[in-house]
Order: sequence, then C-alpha cells, then structure tokens
Amino acid sequence: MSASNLHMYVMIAPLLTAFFVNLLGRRSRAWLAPLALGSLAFSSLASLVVLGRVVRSGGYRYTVGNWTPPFGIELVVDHLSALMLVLISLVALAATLSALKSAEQELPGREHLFFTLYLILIAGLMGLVLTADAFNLYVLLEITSITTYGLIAMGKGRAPLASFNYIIMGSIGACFYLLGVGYLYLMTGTLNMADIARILPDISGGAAVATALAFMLVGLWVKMALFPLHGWLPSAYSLAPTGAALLVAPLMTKVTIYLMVRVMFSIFSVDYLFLQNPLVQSGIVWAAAIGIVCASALALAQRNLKRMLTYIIVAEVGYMVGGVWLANSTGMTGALLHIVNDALMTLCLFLAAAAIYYRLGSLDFDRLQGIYRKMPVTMAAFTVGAFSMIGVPPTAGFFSKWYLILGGIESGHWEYVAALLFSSLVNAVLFFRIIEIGYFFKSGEHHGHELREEAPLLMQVPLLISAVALIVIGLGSGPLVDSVIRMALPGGF
Amino acid sequence: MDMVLAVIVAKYNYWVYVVLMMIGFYAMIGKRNLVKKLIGMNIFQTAIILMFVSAGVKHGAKIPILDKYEVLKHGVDATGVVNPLPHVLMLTAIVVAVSITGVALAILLRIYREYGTLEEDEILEKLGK
Amino acid sequence: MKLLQERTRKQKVGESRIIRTAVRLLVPFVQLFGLYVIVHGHYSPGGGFQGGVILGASFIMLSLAFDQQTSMRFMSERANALLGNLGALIFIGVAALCAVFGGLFLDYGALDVLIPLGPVEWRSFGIFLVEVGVGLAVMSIMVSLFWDLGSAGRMDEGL
Amino acid sequence: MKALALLATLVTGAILLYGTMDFPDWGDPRSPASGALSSHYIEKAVEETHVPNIVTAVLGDYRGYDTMFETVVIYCAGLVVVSVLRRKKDERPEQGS
Repeated sequence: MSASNLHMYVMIAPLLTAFFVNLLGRRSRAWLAPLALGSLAFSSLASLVVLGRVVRSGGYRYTVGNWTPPFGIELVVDHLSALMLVLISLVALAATLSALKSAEQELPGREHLFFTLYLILIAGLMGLVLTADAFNLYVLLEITSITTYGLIAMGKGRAPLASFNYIIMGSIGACFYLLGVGYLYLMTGTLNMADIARILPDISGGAAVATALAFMLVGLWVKMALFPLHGWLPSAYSLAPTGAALLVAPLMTKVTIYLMVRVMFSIFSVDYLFLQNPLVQSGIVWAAAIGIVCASALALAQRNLKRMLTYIIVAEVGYMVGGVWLANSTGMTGALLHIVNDALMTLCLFLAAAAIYYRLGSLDFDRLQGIYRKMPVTMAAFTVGAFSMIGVPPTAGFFSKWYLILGGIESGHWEYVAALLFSSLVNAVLFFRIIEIGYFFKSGEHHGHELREEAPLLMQVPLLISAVALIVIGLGSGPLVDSVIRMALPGGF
Repeated sequence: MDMVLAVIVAKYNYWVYVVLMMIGFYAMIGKRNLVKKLIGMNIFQTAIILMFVSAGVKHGAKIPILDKYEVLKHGVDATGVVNPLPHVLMLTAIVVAVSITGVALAILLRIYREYGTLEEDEILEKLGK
Repeated sequence: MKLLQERTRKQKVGESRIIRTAVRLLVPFVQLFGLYVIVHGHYSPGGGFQGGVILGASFIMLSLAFDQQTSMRFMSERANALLGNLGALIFIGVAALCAVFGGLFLDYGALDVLIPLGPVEWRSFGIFLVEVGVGLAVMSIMVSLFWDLGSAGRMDEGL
Repeated sequence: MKALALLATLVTGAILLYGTMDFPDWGDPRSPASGALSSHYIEKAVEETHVPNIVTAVLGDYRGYDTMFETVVIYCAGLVVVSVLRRKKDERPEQGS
C-alpha cells in the first residue's frame, strides 16, 4: 500500500463497505454496526493522518489513473479539503452511532438498504471534497443527491412528497451546474479546474464565461438552499428518517458551500469575481443578508423543534455565502471556520433532537414540557449546542461569528453585520423559548414524565462528544485558524 | 444580411437547445402535475445532452473508432475524427438522468399510493383537510 | 424454453400467441447480442452500459410478453441483486486493487505485477474488466427497476 | 405562480441565449472544444491503451473515475427504488393503488 493513496482509502473504505453492508446486512442485522462503524473509524483515523501530513508538508495533487492532469481526473488534497475530509468522516461516525439506534426503531427490515445508501452518501461527500474536475464534481453531486432523495423518501407520511420536491429542485440545481460546465467546456475545451483557470484569461468571450459562472453559482445555491431558493429544504430535512437527517443536515449544505468556494477560486480569479464587478459582489452580500433575516424570521414561526432547526440551517447558509462574498480575508476565514463549526453545531442539535424523538416520538413544542427533568444529559448537550448556535463565548459558534462580523465591518457591509446580529438575537429567542418550555413548564397531562428516561447510551455518547467538541474547538479555534484555515485561504487573499 | 445569416447558421443549433431547455424548465417550475414536472426534467436533461454532443461535432469528420494497427503505424489526423470527450461525458449524464428518472418514478408511485392522485393541488387539498 | 411452453399452456399468462412466440425466439439472440456489445466495446460502438441495457431488455421483454413471475424464474431476485452488487464491486475492486498493488487509483498498468502483460496491454484489459462490471450492474439494476416500478413494489405478476 | 414561472423561464433563456453569442461556430474543427485535450485523446489513446474505440478508452481509463461513480449512481438508483417502493406480500393495498 503506497502511502500517497491514503486519501483514496479514506473515500473507498465506506464505498466498498456499502456493498458488503447490502449483501451481509440482508442476512443478519448484526453485521451492520461492525461494518459501518469499522469503515468509518478507519476513514476518520486515515483522514486525520492525511490532515496531519498536509499541515506538516503542504497540500498535494493526485492524478487518478496516473494520467497527467488535463487528460485524467485530478484530485486535490490541500488544507481545506483535508480539513473537510476530517470533518465529514468524524461527523459521519458520530451520526452513524446514533443512526444505528434510530434506524432500528423507525425502519425495521430496511436497515441494510438504509445503511448502504448512508455509506455511499458519505463516500460521495468525501469524493466531492477531493475532486478538482468540474465534470466529476457533477457526477459526485448527483451521487450525494440521489442517495439523499432515497434516504428522505424512506420517511413516513409526507416524506415522499418532500423528497419529490427535492428531486425537482435538486435536478434544476444540478442541471444548471452542468450547463455552466458545458458553457465553460465550449469556451475552453477542458474540464480540469486548474486548466480552465489557466486558459480563461486568454480567451475572449466574456458573455459566455459570465453566463457559465452565473449558472454554476445558481446551481450550487439551489443545492445549498440559499434563501429564496430554499423551498425544498425544511420539509425534506424535517420529514426524513431521523438517522438520515443526522447525516444530511450537518454535512450536505456545508459541503455545497465548500464546493462553491472550490469552484469560485479554483476556476475564476479573485480579481474576476470581486474586483471587476463590485456591484455583483455587494449584491450577493445583500441577498445573503436578506436571506439571513427572512430565514430567521421564518424560524420564529415554527412549532416543531426539527422544523425550526431546518430554518436555522437556511439562515446559516446565508452567513457562509455572505462571508465568502465579503471579499476580504477575515470574512473568508470566518466563513471557512463557520463551515466546521456549523457542521458540529447542527450535528449536536440534531443528535439531541434524535435522542428526544427516540423517547417521545414527537418534536412538537408542547410535547417538550418537562424534558429537562426527563432527559437531563441530552438536554445539557442540547443547551451547549444552542449556546453555540446563538454565539455565546467559549463555544465554537462565537468565534466564527466574530470573524464574520469583523469581516463585515472591515468591508463596510453594515447590512450583513446587522443581519448577523439580528439572527443571533432570534436564535437566542428561539432557544430560550425551548429552554423555557423544557425546563420551567411542568408536563401537565402526561403522567410519569418526571421519571428520568434517558436515550440509549449509543445515542448519548456521540451527543456528548459533539457537545464537548464544540467547546474544545471553540477554545482551540486560534490554533485551528492559524495552522489550517489561514493556509486554506485561496490565493489572492 | 450575410453577417446575420452566418451567425444564424453557425449558432442556430445552440438556440434550439436553449429553447428546448426552457420548455423543460418551465414544465419543472410552472406545471402543477407531478408527472409533467418529471417529464420537464427529462426534457431539460436531454437538451443539455444534445448541447454537449453538438459541441463535439466537426464537419466532415468520422466516428472516433480507429483502426488499431494503422494508427500505431501511421498516426492519425485529429481534425478528421469527431471529438470523443463530449460523448463520454454524456454517456455519464445519460446514466445519471436514467437513475434520477427511476428514483423519481418510484417516489411518484409512493405518492400515488398515499394520496390517490398526482395533481399537486389535490394533494395539498388532501393535506390541508 | 420447455418451461415457458408449459407455463403458458397451463396458466394462460401474457400477451397473444404471436407476441409470446416472437419473444421466445428473440430472447436468446438479444442476450447474445448484449454480451457481444459488452465484450466488443473495444472495437465497435458499445461497452458496458449499452450492452448491460440490452441484456436487461431481454428480461424486460420476457416480463412484458409473459408476466413478471416468468422473468423472475429465469433470473431470481436474489441472483439479480447479487449480480448488481458484484458488478459494482468488480469496478471498485479493480480500482482499489490498482492502488493496493502500488500504483495510483484506477491505474490499470499497476496490475502488471499480477500477470505480466505489459502496462499498456493491462490498460486495455483493465478497461475490459471494468466494462464487464458495468454491464452486470446496469443489467441488474435495469431489470430491478422494471420489476419494482412495473409491479408497484409488490413483485407479483406486474404489468 | 404561472406568470412568475414564465418570467423566470424567459429570463433564464435570455441569459443562456446571450451566452451563446460567444460560442464557436457549429462543427468548426478549430473550436476550443476540439482543442488540445480532444486531439490528445484521438492521437494518443490507441497508443496508450491499445483500445481503438476512443470513447471506450476515455470512458474506461482516462475518465474511469467518473465512470466508477456513474456505476455507483445507477446502483444507488436500484437500491432507492427497492427501499422506497418494496412492500411485503401480505401488506394490504392501500388507498389509491
């Protein structure tokens, strides 16, 4: 085994395991846990080694099939993609621990199918992070989408309808992205991102290139549910089986934001994106700010914990898109750090929601009365996640929000700063409302709810780990920014 | 006049694909019947496939299947052979489109099983009750 | 063939006699052609996807002309699932093997250490292996898609 | 709703048409899409892979990574259809089917 292939093994381990999960899990569900957890544990360890190597000796490029880059497909392992690899494999590991329990409860008899799709989705996300080829990105995007459609449609009740809406919106996004790639291919004749970037400055044809950029971006925005294009996300994520939401909610949108960063800065130059069209740049920041405000306001109207969390995800997408388009290094740092933090916060909150759902069978606000007495450990972790989402210091959420606000002030986009502050305020209201319901309200008509009835250990362990991780990353965000994220900033900043 | 004609002759195929795409796109976002939305998606994807394939055309060129021994001995003139790359890309895109259509049809069957209709309005009405 | 005749006589499944007879005669040739398209993809238009779809179409024809149970008699559901997994595994297995044997991922030339054919010849052979995997997977999935969609998930007589 | 959809369609179409203005002429052998990359495939693929069908060579080898994931995509489609649609034999048909 040659060592330079390590990042490939990170991705291939869940993919190969998926087939065995399908073949063996069909016979006995005892196979599921060891196979899934084993492969993800391997991926986590290997991705940590990859990150360590990248931090020590810099990023590198990898050519699949040993063809020189523009002819074969190139992969890129730099600080940013190695960091995302670690993030995906760790989040997936934690989510899988908890999903094992909730899938057992919700999808009896279909668990092997569920976990096969689950592992392929993880492998697809890892592949997305690694690729440096515009068309390969499309194929991987479709893998992650198709598995997500399936995972969501496995839910009960209205889930198939939500999934179908997601299919239509997701296909629009993917088709737009593919159109953008097509326009670029027609103009440059190549699909490798670095190669396109090399050719682009020399060709005439601003209209086609601008159209390509616009369509790629809009396609990715649909996929990541930026505010006016977010229609599919809340019902899709809140109606999905709990186990699926655990994986999809923390990772899908964040990886798409990573893709936006990758496409923007690998194909186009900072100069082309920000300086030639300052109007577009500030327009997008404005759109992000409006999106944050609207999504936060919509979150206030929800009466179900999971639905509320999905609207918060939409608002957070606005944070990161705005942060990237602030066009200064502070905002960019904040956006990249926020990808990591937001994945962990969302994971923590969804794990808590999964644990509550496992015991209560519902996440409506009026069922949450007295929940703090019933599940103190779960709710303690939930509170940490909530504080992080609000942005209370030592938790991770504070630091990335701090960078984003500083970036906004630095570039003079006060509307973005105001939107961030407004959204933090709304988050505070939202979470204190839940804390109020859960802590102070007595559960009136439900008898025996005063008993302590925690979720199973398998669901608590990842929850506690993610809560601790939020604080650890918060306290360690200085070193994280210095050693990884500063290096990950695209050239030109 | 000749200039205009030249532009039309050189670009009309792309315009036709754009029109096709927009027919599909309108069906996806404007129609209220779920099957029509799905058909719109297929039209959209097919139009993109056509656009890519037409990017690979060279006038008077032959298909990209060569004679092995002749090529190894004498080489080949690239302008006489159609560009193979768009074909490869579109094979992939076709398979992706088929997969998504299959998944969408399965989900439509589930929806029909649940609500007994595929009209979005009627489904929403049933949900509202 | 015998089985089909018996079954048809007994149960009166499927379409009219003309269609049944035509399909019965056609199926072996369609399958042969599908195999040809898969393995001859190096020298003529074709390859794993195209051949896989043709192979799948032969089973779909059976289940259209007779009924789904008939086609499932020739290709049981379990075998179909196994073939689908096997096909995808062949592709990813070959790709991973290349990495394990010291090359880069999907670098078929690295498999030269297994059987010394020469790196270039191995590339040709690697493509062949991969196409066979693709063909199996596509055939199996096409058939399974048709079965499931055609019978709305009940896996009974189908359309 | 319909008017909004029509408007969105028209705007998208107009942008796309505007983008096609810079495209190379149809069938032009000197167009960028038929540039260095595709010429390399045509001239070198047979030599490098011993496969005369260049589409197969590019599909299976140069861009084999794409094809691998494409196989995974269709595999996923099969799985999704089974997991969404399949029901047990004895399950009573519900309303609508």
